[in-house]
Amino acid sequence: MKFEAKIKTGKNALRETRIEVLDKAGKFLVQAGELNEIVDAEIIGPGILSLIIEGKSYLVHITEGKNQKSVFLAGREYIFNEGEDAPELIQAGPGKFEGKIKAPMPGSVVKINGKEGDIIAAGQVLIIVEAMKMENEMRAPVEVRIDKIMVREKEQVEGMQVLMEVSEVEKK
Amino acid sequence: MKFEAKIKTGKNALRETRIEVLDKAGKFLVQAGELNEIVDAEIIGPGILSLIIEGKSYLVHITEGKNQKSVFLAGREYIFNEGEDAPELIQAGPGKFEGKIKAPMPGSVVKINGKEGDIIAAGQVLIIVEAMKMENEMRAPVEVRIDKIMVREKEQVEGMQVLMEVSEVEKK
Amino acid sequence: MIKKIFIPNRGEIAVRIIRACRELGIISVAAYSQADRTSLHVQIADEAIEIGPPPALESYLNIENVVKAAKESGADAIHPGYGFLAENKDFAAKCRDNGLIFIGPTPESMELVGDKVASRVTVQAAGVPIIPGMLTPQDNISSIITEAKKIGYPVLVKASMGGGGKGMQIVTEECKLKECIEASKRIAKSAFGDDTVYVEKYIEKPRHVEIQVIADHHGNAVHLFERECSIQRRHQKVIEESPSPAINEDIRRKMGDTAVRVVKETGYTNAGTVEFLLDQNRNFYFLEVNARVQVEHPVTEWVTGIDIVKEQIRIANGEPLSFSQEQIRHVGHAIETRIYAEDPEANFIPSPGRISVLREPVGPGIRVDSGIYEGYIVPSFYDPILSKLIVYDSTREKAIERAYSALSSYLIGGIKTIIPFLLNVLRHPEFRSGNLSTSFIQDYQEELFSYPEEEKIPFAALAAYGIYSSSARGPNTPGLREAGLPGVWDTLGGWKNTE
Amino acid sequence: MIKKIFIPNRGEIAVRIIRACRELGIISVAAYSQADRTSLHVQIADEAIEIGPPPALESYLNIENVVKAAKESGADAIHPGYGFLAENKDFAAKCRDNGLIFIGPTPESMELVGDKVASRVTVQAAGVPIIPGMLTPQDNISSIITEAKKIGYPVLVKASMGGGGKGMQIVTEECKLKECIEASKRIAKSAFGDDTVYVEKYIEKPRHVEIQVIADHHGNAVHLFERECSIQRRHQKVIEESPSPAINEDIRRKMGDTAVRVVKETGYTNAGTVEFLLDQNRNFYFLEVNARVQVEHPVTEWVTGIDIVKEQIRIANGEPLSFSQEQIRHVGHAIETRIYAEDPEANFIPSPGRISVLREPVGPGIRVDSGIYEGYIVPSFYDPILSKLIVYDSTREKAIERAYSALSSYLIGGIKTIIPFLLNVLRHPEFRSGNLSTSFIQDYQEELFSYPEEEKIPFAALAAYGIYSSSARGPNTPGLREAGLPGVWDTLGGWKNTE
Repeated sequence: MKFEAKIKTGKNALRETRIEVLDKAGKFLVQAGELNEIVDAEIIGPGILSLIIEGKSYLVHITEGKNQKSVFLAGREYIFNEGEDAPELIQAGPGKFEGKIKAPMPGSVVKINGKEGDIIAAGQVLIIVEAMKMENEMRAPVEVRIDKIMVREKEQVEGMQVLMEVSEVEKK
Repeated sequence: MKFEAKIKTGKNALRETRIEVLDKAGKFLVQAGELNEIVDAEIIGPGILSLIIEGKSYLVHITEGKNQKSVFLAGREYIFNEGEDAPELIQAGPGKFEGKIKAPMPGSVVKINGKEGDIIAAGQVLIIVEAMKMENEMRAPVEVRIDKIMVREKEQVEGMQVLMEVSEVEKK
Repeated sequence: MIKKIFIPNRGEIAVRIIRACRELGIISVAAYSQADRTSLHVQIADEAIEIGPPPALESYLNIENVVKAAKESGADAIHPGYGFLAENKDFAAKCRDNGLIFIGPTPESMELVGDKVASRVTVQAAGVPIIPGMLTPQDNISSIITEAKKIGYPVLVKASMGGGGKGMQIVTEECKLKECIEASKRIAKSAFGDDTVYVEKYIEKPRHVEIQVIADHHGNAVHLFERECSIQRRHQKVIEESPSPAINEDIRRKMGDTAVRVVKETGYTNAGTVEFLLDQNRNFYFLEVNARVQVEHPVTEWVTGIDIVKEQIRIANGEPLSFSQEQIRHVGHAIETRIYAEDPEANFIPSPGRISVLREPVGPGIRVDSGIYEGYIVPSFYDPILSKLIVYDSTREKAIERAYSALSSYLIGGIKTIIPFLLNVLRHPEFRSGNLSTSFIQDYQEELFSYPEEEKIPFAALAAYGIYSSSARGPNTPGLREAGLPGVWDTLGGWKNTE
Repeated sequence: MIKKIFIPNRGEIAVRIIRACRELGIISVAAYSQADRTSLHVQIADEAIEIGPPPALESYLNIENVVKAAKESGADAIHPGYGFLAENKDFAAKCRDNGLIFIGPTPESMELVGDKVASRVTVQAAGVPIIPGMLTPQDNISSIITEAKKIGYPVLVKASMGGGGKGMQIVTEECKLKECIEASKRIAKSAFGDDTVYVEKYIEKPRHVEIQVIADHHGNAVHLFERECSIQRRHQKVIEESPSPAINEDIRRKMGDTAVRVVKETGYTNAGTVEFLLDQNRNFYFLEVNARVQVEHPVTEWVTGIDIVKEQIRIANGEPLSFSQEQIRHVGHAIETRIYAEDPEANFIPSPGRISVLREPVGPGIRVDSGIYEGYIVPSFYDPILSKLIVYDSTREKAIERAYSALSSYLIGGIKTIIPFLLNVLRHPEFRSGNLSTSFIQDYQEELFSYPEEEKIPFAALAAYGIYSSSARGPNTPGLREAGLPGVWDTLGGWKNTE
């Protein structure tokens, strides 16, 4: 049995990966880029794999999120996006500014600067979210108008929850 | 919501136990014998429960077997049988002699003394099973005839697997 | 004799204190907020009692609730740990008023040393060198701004109560000061229940070297040598070690003597820490006294062989110190790394959540003080510290190798931790040479924050992802062996079956 | 310089060696049988290579396979651990012939000390006291029976090669001897690949006290003081400690000197252990030399601060010992308890199987050398040792409290372990008083094997069972909170819904 997929690695590189199940239990033929190796893989716990490739031993942990998997290897995390198309690798870290201000982490809203309709200058604090005693200030990247505020002060929020919608103020 | 069951504790004692789910999440009213307590219970891992009863904290681990559950508490194991009738507590340890010689543990058959039809004197070794470098000798409790041998030397066996059937030799 | 100790704290330090109690045959009572019912300290304590809602102000910082619960539990003593109410003089007094032994200094000496401004005045009078800064507390923000102008920028804004760098900020120009003071006050209020702040001169590239002290109620006071805690981010210690690679026997003796003098001048009892800054010319300045057991106490425990938490309990029991200054030895080298639930690749933002997998390092010369377990959901209400890895070996070089090796095998899945960052620090040549300062992380940020490029995904990660995903077609998929585990194969990525 | 070490072993000792390699910057290669693909040592080593089918004779004891795999891996040295081929002179010679550094003594000195009969002859000639017994090996069972008669019953039957009490049996009357010799031969063959056995006088209620020795290739030999290992069941050590509560400085020095004499007489190099029996009058008798790193080496590591495994590697590298006898200090008290997968309530029968839950103790003064992880399936092919808990504190009394506390929090679910039994030993008043002997377990079996009565099920166990079972009606059962875990509620006991 064979499986194949295209995996986007980084911003541009596209890599085709083929997995072939070999006769012996736990053995796979994996082709990715120029490498073509027999991989001895064993599940040793929920989401934990032990791999032996060319005699080298790797302990890998995979966690499954919504439409993505994270592969932890040697202290590093690799995120594989599994959206509509082929799996795509996305960068870890806080989301980009898209008109929606999102909570970078689960926590609680400490302070909201302004109300709907207010204009906030570039660099000024829009909202502060606290988790684990750390205050995270979300600042206006450019001069913006607050279109909608979805949360209240002291409210508990989830990571990546939309807190505010803002729009750029057109320069005359 | 209420549940109740009769639980045999030890050889004779029969104890009725009632569990009532209280309104607050994680709180139960448990009645067993003369005790009637509010139990605060939380699952904190697969089969691991944290209980707080009258201010005392208990860490309990439950494993599920075929028709039984084992409750580990403070370094001790309590086995609850869940056969046809009410749950019944059975003793841990190797099974009693019932005409069937059972493996006391998973391992391999090292030696079989005799063949079907042979008479073996009381106290003589019938079969030796080894696991983890420990040889376990199964001896004839009384003078017996070997009726049936179900395994061969070097064979891997499971714990409680029947190795031999024997019958007591009638005294004249 | 103390028979039952109430612990209004959580996480690794509560677990640490519970262990000491168990070894001493003392009953431990874990206090917990509603967010901590499933926390480790609740499970391992002999007894447990709820003290309020998740926010610390309503539970761990709620003196009323804490004292009431302690009395209900029948405890005769309270060990506050660090943080929360540990350095709150009102709490210490309230304990005493309620007939509870507070395991720590008296409210009076705590008041003196706990107030950073007052303690500076006292020790300066005794000839201890201090950093130029405010010597009287000011509530009024504009007065603080005036003082800052006198001292000269850059200045440091600090919370007068409490420590751990919470609320501390460097301000380089006057126009930023007001905003920083307001933020510091907010944080100080929420962390220590007191919003007094003050400013002092900011010394550039100093080392943070502190002296562990311990004093009984019979007039005996000793020091247990130094710890170097220069590796800090956001004024929060990340890596601590003992001995300091910076000081020689002469400076060590002088700092130790000075620390004991501070203890005697302030009438301090029980365990505490006298913090100093060491400038680039090896001059040391008194910073503050931490009137509690310190997060990094294990490094001192390992090099001296003295169990500081047990000694705290004995002192609270009225027993005299069981050793004299001359009997205390300092052998080998110990390093502590703090494991925070933060994303080192995204400016250390907190990363609460469920720990899906946990493998803690074990073995020779390794100690883990941990407040977590596999399956634990790290709440977002409290400090991001998950655990501490402490290693010991005969030399600093070997201890660094051991720390690196142990951290490499520390597997915490499901949430982000700063382990990759700690590994970068431990392998940095300047760290290895012992060239440390509190601006170390800033000075070498380029190397410290550079992780292997994401674009070059190792073949092993790709293969693991591919095999895992392609096997995820249900329990009967051929190929990957499951070793008798419950089904985890219930999702399918973007894979096509080609055969 | 050694760059890559091949480790033909498994379990906790393989993990221990891999850690030492990592800290020294040496690449580690784990060897594994087909039953050990999922074992911990395979996961944490840098490299891993299969060496044969599950039975040890076809893998870990298969010299051909092991040497072939070692050469294929590109290793330049082999660390054999303990057990398996560790004391096999043919293997050591084969390594040398293949240009592989064997981390242990030379084949020649191993041949001498590895043969218990020959070593007795040698050391007796050097004036070392020995136990009366056979001085020439006998293949013939009837000759052994004749010798036994000469020595006088009770006698001890022992395997000539190897140790760990495997194959050792006390025989009190002649009629049992033949059967015992046959069993010993069978076990010796399967464990060490050699079925030679011998008999010696059985000394009643002795203590087992051993001296750790270490010697380099430059003529330097030192001892690292003693370990007392009297707590044994089935001639297998269960609890070890250092120092021994039985000996004073005078006997300690005499035993140490004697052990170093044994090392010098036998031309022994690298780490080893000279075992003695101490009779009730404090006379000591040479037992044998264990030509390998010992299971219980961590207690010596902790009280002396010397990393024995790393020292082994340095010596194999040709380096001289880094310390002299005078420089070795002995501070505090260390205790090791071995965690076996055996059922202490059913005559210690082995208990292989899946570890459904694992929480290892952590904290101050605690070291765990472990070969297991949560989810691991302990195979039935090898030794039942899962891990070792080693604790350290300033006194024996405190160390016992620490061991007791740590063991109480050691949670291994799914299989039976001897932890309940170890707890019984640690709390026994005679153990606490230090009144030990190798028949300790037998002497106090009534107390040691009595566990709380099953009929008195604690209310907490009943409640846990009841709540767990009654909640087991599917994911929507009200009541028990699940803290976001995958469904475990898929079975139902004999419960009736009454409302």
